[in-house]
Amino acid sequence: MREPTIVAEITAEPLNGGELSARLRSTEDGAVVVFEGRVRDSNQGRPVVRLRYEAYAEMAERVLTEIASEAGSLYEVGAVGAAHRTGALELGEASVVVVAAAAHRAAAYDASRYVIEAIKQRLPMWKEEQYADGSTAWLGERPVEGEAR
Amino acid sequence: MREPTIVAEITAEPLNGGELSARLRSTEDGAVVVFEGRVRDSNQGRPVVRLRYEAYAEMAERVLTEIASEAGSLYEVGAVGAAHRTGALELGEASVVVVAAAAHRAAAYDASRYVIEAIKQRLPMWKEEQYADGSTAWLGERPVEGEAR
Amino acid sequence: MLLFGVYREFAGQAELGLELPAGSTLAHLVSELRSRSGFDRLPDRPAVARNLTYASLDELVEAGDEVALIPPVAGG
Amino acid sequence: MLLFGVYREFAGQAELGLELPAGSTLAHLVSELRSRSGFDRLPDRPAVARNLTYASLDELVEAGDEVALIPPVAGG
Repeated sequence: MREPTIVAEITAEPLNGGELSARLRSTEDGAVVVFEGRVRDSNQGRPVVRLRYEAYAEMAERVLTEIASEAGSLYEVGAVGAAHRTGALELGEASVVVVAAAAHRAAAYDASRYVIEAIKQRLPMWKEEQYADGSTAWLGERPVEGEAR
Repeated sequence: MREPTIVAEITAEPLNGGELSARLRSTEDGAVVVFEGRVRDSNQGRPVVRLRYEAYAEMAERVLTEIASEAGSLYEVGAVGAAHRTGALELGEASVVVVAAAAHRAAAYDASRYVIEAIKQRLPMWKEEQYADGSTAWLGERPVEGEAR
Repeated sequence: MLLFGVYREFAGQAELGLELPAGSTLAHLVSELRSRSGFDRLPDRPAVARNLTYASLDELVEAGDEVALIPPVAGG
Repeated sequence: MLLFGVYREFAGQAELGLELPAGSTLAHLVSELRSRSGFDRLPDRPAVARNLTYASLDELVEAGDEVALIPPVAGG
């Protein structure tokens, strides 16, 4: 078995799933799954005009590396990469990108899903939504549970 | 609920998952899953140097459209796109790309997986592998089963 | 009828004309084909498409139908 | 200690100095904080990180530790 390549990044720069995929995959990988989370134009019925992500950057890089490494141990993959954006994002921009490359598709899907679910549960990252009426709100729907800490 | 956008293509041109994704997603979609099948450098331990895909093109376009539409009905997605390449492919090139865009990630993953599994089961497409020693073989490991016909 | 992939290699050609009595089914067509040289490796009940759709072997073949033999597929 | 997101708004600032007696745990730190104005909305048992890792509230706080309060997360 290959030792999987692991990449984890917290960045204020625009994300590009295709670029991360090209960087990570090799010709041993028959399957590549790219997940992109993008800024939606509404949340629970309220029109959103802009988002701002704030990270506990130093810890977030460490947690994201841990998450990607866990996926790399749990599934037979060649590479797992995850990048999360910070700062102000416009509608439609990618807030998170996860790439999993594997010889076979089941492992690529499973690793990809594992990473995004873990990001949602425990990446120290917060989101401030800005609405059409100018008001803002900190989103924080997922208290970090004991088992995820 | 939105009527999902459906795209299905059989093409001899190189595939580009990022481009298909950009064409399909809207700002209503918070999650985009791009699956790419790529030519591996080996199959069941035998080194592969090149592949050739052959389709029953007219039927394949129809079947691929059906598959993408089924995924669009089964899951709450905004768009489902699938493209399969034909002709000669080099190692690392994408043979198939599936894009699923949805408000929420579970539907995007499920639709993506549905499409690639159905492609493997019933898309009228064949693969001739060429090996390092110059020999070739038609791959055909999945007889189309009664329930998939 | 149309032949693809490994089935085409049985025939050495991609298209084949077959004369069948009126009232023949796709199963009759397959068994007629299996009696020809090269086609002994064709399965008893291969997948068959009629007019671009997978078809049951019980279906009748009609004049003008586009019939294709579908070897095990390998897309993806 | 470090404050993020909505917790930072409780304090009106991103960093806060706290004097704690030797032998204090993270739970002591949280209860000290909850007695301050603005922090009545802080949960009983918020998630806490010590030195960049999620920590149990039973853990002792030591001099030089980087402690952060982690509001419910919203990455992805």
